[in-house]
Amino acid sequence: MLQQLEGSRAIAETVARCRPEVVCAYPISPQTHIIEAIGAMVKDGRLAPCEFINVESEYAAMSVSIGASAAGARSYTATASQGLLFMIEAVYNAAGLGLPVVMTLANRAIGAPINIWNDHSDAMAVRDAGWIQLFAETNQEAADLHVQAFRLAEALSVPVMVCMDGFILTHAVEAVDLVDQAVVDSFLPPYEPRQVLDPDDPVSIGAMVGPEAFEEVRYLAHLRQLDALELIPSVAEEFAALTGRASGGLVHPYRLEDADTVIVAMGSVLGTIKDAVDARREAGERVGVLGVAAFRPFPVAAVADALRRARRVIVVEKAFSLGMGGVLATDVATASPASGPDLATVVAGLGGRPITRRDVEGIIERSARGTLPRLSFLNLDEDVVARERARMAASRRSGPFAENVLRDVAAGGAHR
Amino acid sequence: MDRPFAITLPVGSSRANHTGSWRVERPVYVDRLPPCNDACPAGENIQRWLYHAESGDYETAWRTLVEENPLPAIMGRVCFHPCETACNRVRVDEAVGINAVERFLGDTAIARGWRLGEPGPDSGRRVLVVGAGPAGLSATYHLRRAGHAVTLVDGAARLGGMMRYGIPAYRLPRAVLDAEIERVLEMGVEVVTGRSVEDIAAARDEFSADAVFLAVGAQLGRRVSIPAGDSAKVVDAVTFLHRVAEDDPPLLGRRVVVYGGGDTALDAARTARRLGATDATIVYRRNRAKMPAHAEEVEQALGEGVTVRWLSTIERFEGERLLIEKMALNAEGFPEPTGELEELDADALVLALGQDTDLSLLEGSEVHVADGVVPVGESMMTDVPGVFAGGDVAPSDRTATVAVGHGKRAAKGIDAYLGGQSFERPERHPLAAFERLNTWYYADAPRTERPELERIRRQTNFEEVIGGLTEDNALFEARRCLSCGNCFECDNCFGVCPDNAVIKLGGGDRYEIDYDYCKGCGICVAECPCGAIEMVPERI
Amino acid sequence: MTETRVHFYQVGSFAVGNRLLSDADRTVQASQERTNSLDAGHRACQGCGEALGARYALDAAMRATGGRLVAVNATGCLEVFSTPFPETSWRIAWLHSLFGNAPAVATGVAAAMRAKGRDDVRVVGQAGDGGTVDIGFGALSGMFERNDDVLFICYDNEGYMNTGVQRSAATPPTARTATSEARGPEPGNVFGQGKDLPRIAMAHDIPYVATATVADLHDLERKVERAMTFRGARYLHVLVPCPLGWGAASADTVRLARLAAESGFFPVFEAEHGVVTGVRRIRRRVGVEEYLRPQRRFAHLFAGEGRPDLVARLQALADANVERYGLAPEEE
Amino acid sequence: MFQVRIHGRGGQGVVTAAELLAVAAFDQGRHAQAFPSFGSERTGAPVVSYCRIDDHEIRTREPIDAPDAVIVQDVTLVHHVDLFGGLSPSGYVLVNTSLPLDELGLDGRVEALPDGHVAGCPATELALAHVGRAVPNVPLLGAFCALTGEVPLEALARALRHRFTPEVAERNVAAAGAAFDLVTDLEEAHRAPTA
Repeated sequence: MLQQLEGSRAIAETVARCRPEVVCAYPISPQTHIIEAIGAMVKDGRLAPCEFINVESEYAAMSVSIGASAAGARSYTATASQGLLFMIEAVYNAAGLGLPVVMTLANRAIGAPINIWNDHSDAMAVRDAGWIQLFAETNQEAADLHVQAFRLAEALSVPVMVCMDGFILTHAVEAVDLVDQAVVDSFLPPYEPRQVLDPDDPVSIGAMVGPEAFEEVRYLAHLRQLDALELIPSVAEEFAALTGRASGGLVHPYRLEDADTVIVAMGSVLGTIKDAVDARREAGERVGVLGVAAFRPFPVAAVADALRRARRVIVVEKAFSLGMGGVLATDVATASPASGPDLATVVAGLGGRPITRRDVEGIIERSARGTLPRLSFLNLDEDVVARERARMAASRRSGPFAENVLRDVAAGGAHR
Repeated sequence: MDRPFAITLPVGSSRANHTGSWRVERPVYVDRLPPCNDACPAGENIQRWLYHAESGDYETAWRTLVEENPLPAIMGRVCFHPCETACNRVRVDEAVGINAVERFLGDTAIARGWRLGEPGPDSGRRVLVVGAGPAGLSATYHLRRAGHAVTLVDGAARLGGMMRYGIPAYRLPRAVLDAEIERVLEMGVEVVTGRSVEDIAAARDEFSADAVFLAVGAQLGRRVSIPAGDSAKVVDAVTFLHRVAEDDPPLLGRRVVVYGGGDTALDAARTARRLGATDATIVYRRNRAKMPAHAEEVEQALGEGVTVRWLSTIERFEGERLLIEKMALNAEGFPEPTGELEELDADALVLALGQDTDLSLLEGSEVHVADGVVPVGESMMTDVPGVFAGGDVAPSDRTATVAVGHGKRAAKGIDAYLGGQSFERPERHPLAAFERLNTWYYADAPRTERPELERIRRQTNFEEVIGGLTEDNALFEARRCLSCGNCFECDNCFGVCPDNAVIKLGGGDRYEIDYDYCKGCGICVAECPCGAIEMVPERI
Repeated sequence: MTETRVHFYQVGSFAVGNRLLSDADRTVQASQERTNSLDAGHRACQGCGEALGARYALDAAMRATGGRLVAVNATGCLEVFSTPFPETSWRIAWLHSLFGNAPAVATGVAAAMRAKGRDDVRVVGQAGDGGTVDIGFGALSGMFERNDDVLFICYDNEGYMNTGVQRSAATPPTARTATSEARGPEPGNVFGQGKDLPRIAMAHDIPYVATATVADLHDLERKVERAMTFRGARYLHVLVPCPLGWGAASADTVRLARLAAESGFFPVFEAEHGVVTGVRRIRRRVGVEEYLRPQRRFAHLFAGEGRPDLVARLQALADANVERYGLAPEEE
Repeated sequence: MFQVRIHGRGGQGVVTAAELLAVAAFDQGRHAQAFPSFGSERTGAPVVSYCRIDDHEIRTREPIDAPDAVIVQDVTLVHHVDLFGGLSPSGYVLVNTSLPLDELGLDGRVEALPDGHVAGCPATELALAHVGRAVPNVPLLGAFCALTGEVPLEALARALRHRFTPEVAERNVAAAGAAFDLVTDLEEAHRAPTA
């Protein structure tokens, strides 16, 4: 039954239907509405049995989740941005211990300068942590992905992170069809841990592993990620059979059938990009979109297959590796067929800067004209950059970079 | 459980890692010689019988005790307990009241009618024991245990020697004496009383003895020449006490002076008080610190109204007057006359200046006598094969306990002699010195004093002065034992090992070190209360 | 009177056990049936106080809970020497996650047990002083504040021994560590304000806080048992000498713990709901010097002319403890 | 390249020994590399350190599997650790012991070494006598100089003076010298009958 819901609310309702037994919360924008709503459900007894724990930091939030999961409880938490970085040691640890924690990441930029708005820098910072990272395009998909996330995590003993764009999705109110409790229950069996802390069958979990076995441990974890490449599509298909919705899976191809130009992206921006593609298709251009739904494990084969006819590939991504360039783009390049389409990276939407249909059409135009550089930054204010560069060249002590830029922007060097 | 590789491990798997390879020193359990045992002239295993007494198993304690000494009720009264002087607990609070517990065990044994063990299988050999004092009785007991027949001959009417005729009844009730002697005799002994042996060789033949143990004691009071008038009443302490024991006390009058500083002097003075003397005065030529008598005897005598003239010698005894010369200690601590004279009223003078042995029975024999005593070897054998001597006859401190020890050693010597073997003293363990103990673990506990008869009562009768411990007190006292040098299963080593490398065997079997895991840290040694573990370098 | 005397025996209240005591009156460690939560074959140094303290505490907790126990361990010596692949020395359900998060992980375990209706399973969190007083402090305070049902045990050896003896907030003043060398006019660790975690724990008003040492097993076990009678956050701070870090003979581990308590340098007490309810009074008081001298980390206080001024300041710390908790022996 | 493996226990200065040897070789203008075996072992546990000495730059970072010399700092390791694994048939063995070597029960690989390539040295006693601490590493290095000739004693002395305070350094130099003399005498006595 479709309802008009805030994204966070949809997540909270769906997570509750997954019957988590321990939920940990430490507030950080834009994740707060999710945990507030779950907290309320625990308080009023709608979600039971469930321990809702207000902790003193994200580090504790992930740590509590680790303990709960190791003790056999279905565990959930949510965070964003700085919070993810603050818990990063525990994020790696949960994966290393093979604990199927599910976490919502309300994607947000990382400071300094502090910035509460959306981009994907946080998710990219933990891409090597050993978690499965799924990106949602819509609130419907975000909600559905949580049900699949618990199923995947527990089947594989691997933690899963559902990434959804902060504010853009979390705070957007739109129609969502929540999965019925009965459907969730049939889809998601009770948690059967692969290992558990049990006085009746004690084990030591978390040994120190030396050079003699560490590589094998790591390789085994890698193999579990590769297993996930098999399992993610089948779980999505099973979910689709129950709900009729094509949420999840590895990739979301859109109008790729004869496309010679393909835009690759993740998350909510895919909708905007599809609009732009539709517009360009109207104009007769053979343009398509490839949404990457599973970023880790990275679906190399699926991406390669999707791009096999493309002559130009444009990766639009909301994060980059300073001093190098696109992060997603690097993975796409690795996956690209040997024939080697031209690949351009457009870094866009950093710190919440809007990405419009017109922007995307502009990118497609420039690509078609051959004027799109291999790496570009959407709507970059060249004047501001130039003035700061000049100032830095004039004096080695030019003052805080961010403040200077703000001053320039305020002085009329607006980015458009 | 389907365990993830390497990260999750099955419990206790580290037992595969034998950390014993780290060790360069290893702890080893030892039994050290407790100072009480070391000091005991009778060779009692005091620590061991206390160990049994601690658990309330008095019979086992008593049986352990009488392995070495068949007269615990007597020893518990008359022994001057060098064990307590040596006791390590002195340095914690006070010595353990070993003597009191010994008496408690001895009395309990009498009360419950416990009997000594059966004699050993008959060896077909006979031993003549001359003298039924502590040495003779002890030898008799140990010889019977070894299966040898014993003929026990004594010149007095009754057995016991100086225990009967020297030690006053207020210190050793005769019922106790009789009971313990009777128990030895129950093992089957041919007894001949009232018969003085005059020729040792002849007696050996007469009784067809394969060996002789000579233990006639020192029954002759030593006399010194003190100028005395005809009317002066002078008697030696040995005779005095002997007659008191035979219920035939000499009349000494109301003012009795005893000359001497040993325990016999005190016995004489205290006995005189009990016989009605109003003034019982001891004259001794040195000071109290130099007095050979045991301090607690002195204390008890003073408590009973006996007075002492320290640093005094008797010059003359005339009429009812003693002339006394004051002495002073010189730089070496020896008394020297000062020329200063005093008078002291006295009805009688008792000389307690030491005793001599009557060795006339050795005249004409090959047995060598030197300085009034018979020199003996390790096995108590004289220079005549088959003739052994002990107790006051042999060079010694002349206490009942020493005599008991001599009797035991002589019995072993005789047993070896009869078996054609050479006697060897068993090897002694190294001493459990105080420094080896970790006394922190011992709870603070004062010694339980044996109740003393009210002083007023003991001045007038021969009732026993020192009472016995109640069972509770005896148990408490026994548990004050530090068990020096001998494991008493306190579980400390088992508990304090960081490597779980001590195996508790339990049930009196103590512990074992598990050298597979012991890293040789030494904590068990450091924390063993009684010093029963030591570190030794690891051999390759 | 007589009756109590008969119950007295040679080493009654201080030694591990005694053949004369009933089983109920003996320590857990005296029993052949003890869990040996930390078993043989671990790789701790010779004479490790932490190995000893951990077995003491956990075996007692196992008895108190009837074996319904899960332990969560912070990174540190105890974790490293007990669980190097492929061997673990633990005989109980045990989890190691990270250095600074053991209190929170323990909270998670307890929450899981509660959610699953397994309230009978109790949770112990444990760490060294680094994992407790320094890097785990925030998580521990959070656990206290929420009053989560966890007994957290700090095995305090007063430094980062796992990484080679560096200073922690629990390192005493003047002690030499690899990051507080015995050099200059103020050698060794600084005289800071200290970070008295038991008192900080008390300030949270949690149900139970206690200190103990490996030198008094009866006291330690009793406190673990007492702690297990409460629900909610509990804290036990156990002094565990480190032969390596303290520069002491391996055989002296228990002795040093005893001297720490008997000098008043390490106060042994317990508190309930923020109020001190009991102290272990000093039995034979010694000056701090007797405690400091056997330790090489304090050798600079006694070399050459020595630093009597610094020893006096340390004595003043001990005296302040004696005063604060009323530790003086009965006769004083 | 000359490769040395040093066996001892945690706390016996095993790592320091390898470092000192490397500094002494460096003092001679040679290339040297010292490194420990990293592990979680604690005081008292068997540990190993390594030293490579060469006339050329040493680039390899491999563990040493086939040493040219083995130094045994603690003889109680004999039956617990494979001390002589991979030892070159023409290699050297130096053992800290005050016992005659034939009483140690060393294995056949040692017996098969060339004459004069095996020595015992009472290094713990020498350390106690000269340095006052039972750390046998430095005397063993002095003995190593005598046994192998790979590094001169003077170079070791300079390495010691570089590392320790003057007083401690001189005591260590004396300990190393005493060990050097002991082993030199041993070697000469060994050669005497054939000379």
